[in-house]
Amino acid sequence: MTLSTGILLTIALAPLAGALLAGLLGRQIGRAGAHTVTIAGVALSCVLSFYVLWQLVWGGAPTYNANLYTWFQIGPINASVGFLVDHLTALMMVVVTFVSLMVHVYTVGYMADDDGYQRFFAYIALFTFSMLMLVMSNNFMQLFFGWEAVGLVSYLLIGFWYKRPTAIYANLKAFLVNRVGDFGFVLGIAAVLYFLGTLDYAQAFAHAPALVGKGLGVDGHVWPAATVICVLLFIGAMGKSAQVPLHIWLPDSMEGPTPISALIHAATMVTAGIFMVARMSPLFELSNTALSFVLVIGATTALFTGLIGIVQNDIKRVIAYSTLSQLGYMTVALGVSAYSAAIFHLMTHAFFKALLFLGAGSVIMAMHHEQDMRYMGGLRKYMPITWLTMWVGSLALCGIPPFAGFYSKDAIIEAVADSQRWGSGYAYVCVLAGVFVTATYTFRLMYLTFHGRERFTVKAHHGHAAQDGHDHHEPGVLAHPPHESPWVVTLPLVLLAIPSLLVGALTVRPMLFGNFFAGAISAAPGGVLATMATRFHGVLGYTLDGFLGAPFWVAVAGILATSYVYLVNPALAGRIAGSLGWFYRLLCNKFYLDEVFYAVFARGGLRLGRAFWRAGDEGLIDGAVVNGSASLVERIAGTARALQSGFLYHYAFAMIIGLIVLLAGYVLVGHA
Amino acid sequence: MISLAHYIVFGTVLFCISVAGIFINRKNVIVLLMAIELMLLAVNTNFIAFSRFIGDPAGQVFVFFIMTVAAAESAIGLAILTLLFRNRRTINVAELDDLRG
Amino acid sequence: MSSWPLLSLLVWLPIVGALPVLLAGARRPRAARWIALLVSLATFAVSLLMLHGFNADSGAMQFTESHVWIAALNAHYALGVDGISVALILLTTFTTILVIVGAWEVIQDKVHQYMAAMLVLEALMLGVFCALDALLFYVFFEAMLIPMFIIIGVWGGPRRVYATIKFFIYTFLGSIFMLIGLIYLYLKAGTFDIATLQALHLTLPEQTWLFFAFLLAFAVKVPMVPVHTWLPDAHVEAPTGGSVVLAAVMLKIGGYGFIRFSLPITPDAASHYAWLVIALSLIAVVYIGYVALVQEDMKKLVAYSSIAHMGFVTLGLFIVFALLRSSPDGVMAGLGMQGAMVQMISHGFVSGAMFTCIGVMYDRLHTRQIKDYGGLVNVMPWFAVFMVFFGMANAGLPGTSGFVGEFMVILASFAADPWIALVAAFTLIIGAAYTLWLVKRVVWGEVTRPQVAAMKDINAREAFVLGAFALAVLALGVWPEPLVHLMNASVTGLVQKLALSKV
Amino acid sequence: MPNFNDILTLLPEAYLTGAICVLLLLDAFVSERQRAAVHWLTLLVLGITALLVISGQMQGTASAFGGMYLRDPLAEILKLAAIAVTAIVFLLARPYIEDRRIAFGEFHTLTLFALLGVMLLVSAGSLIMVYLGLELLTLSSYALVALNRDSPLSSEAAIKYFVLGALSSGLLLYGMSMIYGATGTLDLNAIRMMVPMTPHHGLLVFGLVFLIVGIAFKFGAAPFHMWLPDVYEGSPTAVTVFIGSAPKLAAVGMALRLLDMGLPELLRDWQPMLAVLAVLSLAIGSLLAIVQTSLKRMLAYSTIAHMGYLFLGLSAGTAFGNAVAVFYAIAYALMATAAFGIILALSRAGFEADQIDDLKGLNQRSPWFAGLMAITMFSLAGVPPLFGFFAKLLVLQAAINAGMLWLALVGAVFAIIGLYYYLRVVKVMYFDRPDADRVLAASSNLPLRWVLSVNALALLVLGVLWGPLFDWCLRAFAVA
Repeated sequence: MTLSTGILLTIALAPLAGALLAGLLGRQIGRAGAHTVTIAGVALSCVLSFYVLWQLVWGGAPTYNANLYTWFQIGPINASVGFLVDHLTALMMVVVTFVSLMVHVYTVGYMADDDGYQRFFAYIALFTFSMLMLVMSNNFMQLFFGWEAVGLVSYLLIGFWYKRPTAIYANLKAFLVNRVGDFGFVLGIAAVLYFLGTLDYAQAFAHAPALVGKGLGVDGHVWPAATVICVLLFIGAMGKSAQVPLHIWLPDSMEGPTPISALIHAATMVTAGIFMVARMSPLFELSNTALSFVLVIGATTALFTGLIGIVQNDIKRVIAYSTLSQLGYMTVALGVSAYSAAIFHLMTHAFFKALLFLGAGSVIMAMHHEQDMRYMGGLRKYMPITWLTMWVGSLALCGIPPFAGFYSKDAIIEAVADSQRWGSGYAYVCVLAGVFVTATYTFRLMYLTFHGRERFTVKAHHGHAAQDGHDHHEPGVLAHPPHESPWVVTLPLVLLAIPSLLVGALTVRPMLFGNFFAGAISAAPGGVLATMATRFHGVLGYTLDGFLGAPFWVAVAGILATSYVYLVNPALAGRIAGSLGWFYRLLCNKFYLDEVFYAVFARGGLRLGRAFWRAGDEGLIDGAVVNGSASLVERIAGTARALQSGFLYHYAFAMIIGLIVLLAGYVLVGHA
Repeated sequence: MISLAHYIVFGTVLFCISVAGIFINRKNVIVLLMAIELMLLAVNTNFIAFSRFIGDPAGQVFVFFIMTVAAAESAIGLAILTLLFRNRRTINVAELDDLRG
Repeated sequence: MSSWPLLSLLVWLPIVGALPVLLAGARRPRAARWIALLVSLATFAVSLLMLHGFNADSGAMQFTESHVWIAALNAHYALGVDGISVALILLTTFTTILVIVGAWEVIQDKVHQYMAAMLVLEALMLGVFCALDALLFYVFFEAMLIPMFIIIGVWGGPRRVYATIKFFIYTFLGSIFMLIGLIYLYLKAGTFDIATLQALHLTLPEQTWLFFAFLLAFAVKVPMVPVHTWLPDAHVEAPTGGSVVLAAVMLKIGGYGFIRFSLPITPDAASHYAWLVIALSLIAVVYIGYVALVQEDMKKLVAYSSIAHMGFVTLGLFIVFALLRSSPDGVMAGLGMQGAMVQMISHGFVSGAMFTCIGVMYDRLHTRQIKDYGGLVNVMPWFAVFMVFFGMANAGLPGTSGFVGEFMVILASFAADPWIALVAAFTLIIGAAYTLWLVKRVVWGEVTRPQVAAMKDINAREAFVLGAFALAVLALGVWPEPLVHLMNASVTGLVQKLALSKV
Repeated sequence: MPNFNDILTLLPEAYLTGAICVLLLLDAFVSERQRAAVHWLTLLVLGITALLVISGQMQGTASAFGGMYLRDPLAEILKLAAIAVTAIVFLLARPYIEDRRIAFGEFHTLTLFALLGVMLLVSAGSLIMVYLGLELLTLSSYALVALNRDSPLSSEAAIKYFVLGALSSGLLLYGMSMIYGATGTLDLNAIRMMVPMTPHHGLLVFGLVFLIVGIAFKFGAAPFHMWLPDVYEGSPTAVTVFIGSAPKLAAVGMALRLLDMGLPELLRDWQPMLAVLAVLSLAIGSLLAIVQTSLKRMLAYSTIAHMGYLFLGLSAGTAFGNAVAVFYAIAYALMATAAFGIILALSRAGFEADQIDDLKGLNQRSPWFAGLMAITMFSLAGVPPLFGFFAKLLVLQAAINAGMLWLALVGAVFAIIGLYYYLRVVKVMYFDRPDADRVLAASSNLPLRWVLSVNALALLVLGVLWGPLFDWCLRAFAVA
């Protein structure tokens, strides 16, 4: 059996149709109409995606690779829109559509009392379409299409509450920082076309070996072609997947509604970079330099963004920083050529991180859009489902066996340990320390939110109707006590908790050590995963080994420490913070990266622009040259005018002078 | 014996005097008219001298024409002069500068 | 090939149509509007007819007509089109309709003169794209200034006189030297026929000064740094329609001139001094990008962004030589030139739309200062949709036409020299920065000023104009192949011409 | 011995002379009311003269009175152009003359005498004829300038014109005497024969310089231009129209007769002189025009600049260049009549619309005349597709063709400067609001409106169809 173009098209276009309906006819079809059409669309493509995955994995369908239509054709250069659907793609499609569907359903409850209801559904459906185009693409051009399209939707969604100054600042920032990544990405695509002469994946990978020996002479020494391509492409990934130092946009993106944070800024869009690198594995395999670069960047991200997460008080920001950290883990996996591990972690992370975000959203709803954990606490008795599901997510995040996160994360750490690549030592330290950090901020979040004493008060008389907006009330004061969210919210939590619990154990064998990604991902023979595969004896053994591994005990250490601080002796936290003040401040200010970037690029750019404008355009060109010459002419004319004195004898004199000059000229020059 | 050169030099001298008269004189328009007459005389001298020494009468015929035209010219000149005086009550060249710039 | 003179019809229809519009007089503005609209629609129909009859597989001139014009100078009234001109002609006729609709109630004073001027302007621009005779080309090229001069001067803003005279003299300055170059060529070739001039053999010194004569003319028109300063002033003062035509079509005539004159007539000098043009183009992308960033007047901002975008056109055109050196098969060169052409067409739509948007705002609030706006999305949601969309197009987002040309040019220039591509790609950042910052300050946010709160959303007419632009932008962005195919044969032909030296 | 054929050859001039005398008598006897009759009669005379010129030329080139008078295509073109211009002038000037009570008959007869001078000058075959034609033209011009008896400005202009004119003709004569001395003949063809074999080459070129001065003065080329602005401004506009147009044709004829016909051998001597004069005229004309506030004066300076362009063609010294010079002179004459015609059309008794600001908001008041003026200005500025552009194109081409690329470039530069002051007029008409106190009203005189419209629109039409006219000019020099 083979994959049918019709089905694939439907998968991609169904969400788009929903988006267009909800967006353009929003007022006509109303709220119910809007969420019905979009959910229907996404659900359809979700089901079909599962079907496609089934066809590929169990149905033994061959990889689908075909162009739909030619985008432009110049000589041999062809840019088309088409699909490449193999196991990797199918997996991504399933993850994307499933999480997206969950988020759609969840949104029905979360955005219930928002004016932009239809707009919101239109956006997220549009996002699903864009993301699908990205992952299903069979060429670089379309990849960039999806790449930018998801960026656009993310821009729109971060600024969804466009009245908030912070929101419209955050979305501009997000777009521009991503553009810095795209800057490298486009150059990477250009390099691909230059060295490989094609934009099509299959052809490019086929020609990939030809890269060896080619190079780019840059002032003196020659860069290997593969390195150039891969580094440039990875810069794109750094933007999209928020790797240091281009990570600064992601925390701010939490200005968007929580479902978005779950869908775009945790589960799917931010993993596009990871997906892209895995997709390009045939190219990356050719350049150790590039992979080391990837490795170091990833490791740095994994550890340091995690550290920041420890000191955050906004529940969403904690999860955001944990996302950054986890993305770092995936990147590290890529860096040691454990692409499958990266994708594996991408999948598990998608589930439990979406779960955490949606859970946080549910908490936020209960707290009347209060996001500061310092005003929470003891919520578990108000909202048990949320509490339980979030625990599942947290344990998965910490990589506690047998939760899903354990398999993926542990594999990554092990891979790093085995890797001989330059920088793997540094990376190993980072990821291991990262485990401690992860455990710390995760449990801190859970304790502050659900355990300990309640740090909020309920004032019923407090005019609820008066609150037009959500977040104008004084902190820690609720109009009425928190309560569990409606089923549309809790259902997705439950549905996401299940995979967070199980998916790892179920799929670790085929994905990591099997040949699930055969053909899609090519790691050089003798790669780390291969060696790990030799040690692999069944899921159960693997799981039990986990309890003996270093990462587990590091995590436990973190857990114990956190538990002591936040459950037994809450005062300690403040003292620790005080004792290493400079470090604390450093973390609170996110290593001052935002400030530096803002000063240098934003304000510096403006100052530069003003300088150019005043000095260059207005001063030099217009002032000096253009108007200058004009006024010069005027002045000359003014003086010349005096010659026309009006006196006859001057006129006569002028004539005589002219005569004499001509005569003199004749006498001097002579008649040649 | 007076050679052609003498005549030419004489003519040239006359010519220069008249030219000088035109742009050195700052007083009276009448003097300008006289200077112009003088200039025509210089030209006539040249023509007659040349025609005499070349032995071609055409030059002298030209002179007659020039003299006739000169007469008409000064007639018009004087007419304009009177007009000027009637309009401005002066024929002082130094005051004729309403048109300038 | 139609036997009857389709192109003459195309060129003269608007001029003839302008007469009844003028005769309608100041008394009957409605008549003037309707006649003008009908004429522009008819012209558009004719251009579609031309497109229908055009054979895109041949790079040759088609629909050619030629009649002796001035026997003494062996100058001909010769018209003809290839793929490149067809594309630009369609752009012109399409934009004119929208301009006329856009001016419908906006222009209240001397409507008949405005509409007539627009039609005459259209005719002259079409003439430029059709002319196969250098003298004829020059006549159209220059005559075009007169109606634009009037349009800016009569219906323009407060500093319109300075702006319009600056515009006229600037452009005249450029073209007069081109005229001398043309005369020189005529004396060598004995004809003004462009094809013959392109085949003419010229020594390198000759080519060099001719090249600079042409460069001056077209660089002013495009405009390239540093002869661009007329554009912001002209745009700021011009009425919306004027700005739209100026940005959408007039600037393209500069690029068209490069393609018709500079490149083929003086290929060796062009390749010799390509580095100069490329450098200027890159300066345009970066320097002008920064200048645009700090503009407080919306029209000035978009005007500067036009300069930056046209930088890609010149870059794409002159990168060709380096590409021909590196890969003689000319594939990459073709890509670069195609990119330049697509960029021209796309910029026509996008900048036209941007100026229309600004016009829509200006008609309501009568200010172009960014600080006077803010939070438009609250009061004008539909307008906000268009504004954001065109903003994204201006920032070169894939899926909009703005992306295609830049993408092609960057791809091509990387093959020539990665550093060029590096600088060029900087537009992704700076372009997004100034456009989206504008959008942020104008569209998003709370409504702060009461005047803004009172603004009405776009009416049907404005929706039509913006919608038409949006469709064009989207269509071109999602499926550029038809356009590329239309121009491919001509572009390939030109690239092959450039491959061989003349000296 | 002069025979009857000579008279026949001379018929147009002879007829015109007779007609003028008749008109003089008529004017003396007719009453105020029958003026119109004289006016139309004058136009009739012009028509007949034109016919005579054409019919005469049909019998081919000829010469009369021992080569003193020539009938050739060049003379024909210039005469017909001059006649046409004069007719235009009469039609444009009439209301103006009548409003201001300027002596009606004198205006017509003097103008006709001037025309006669032009005709004699352009067909002169000998230095004597050149001088006589020139004097006939200038003497009547002096009188014309002074025609407005009560205007101090007119009389001042007249006296300046007179003195300087007399000076220049004195210089011209002096030059002629030198030529005569060097070649021993007054006949231009004979002079051409003699030039190579004369021993007194120095004397010859010495005289040449004086001739050039005389020619330059007639053109109003710098630095012999000083009279021109004052005379244009001072004389009644009706007269300015004439002085601004027809004499330029005469000047071209004179220059071609003297330089091209008489002294072609000295091309290498007079070409640089003309080039220098051209540059000076371009510079002074363009620059000083910028700072003028009086429209008449501005046009005067623009005339100087245009004469600079004309010299570009003349200095080429080729047949093509000469044809171009003639073409340019005709083109300029047409543009001048149109430009001054607008002033006439807008002037009324007691109000001269001769300041640039007088045109403020003309487009509101009378769009038609504003349009005509705009066409004229753009044509003067040399913007295609108008007549003036092609004239410029041709002179530039002639200059480049003669290997004077630098001169063409200078011309180009000053074209840009020139553009500015023409644009200023358009700006005033279209972009400025009209002043309340100055109420502009276009004259209601129908002939004037029609002639003016035809004249201005001709600049547009000829801009497209100037080929035949130029071919005609080329044929006059036996090329093409």
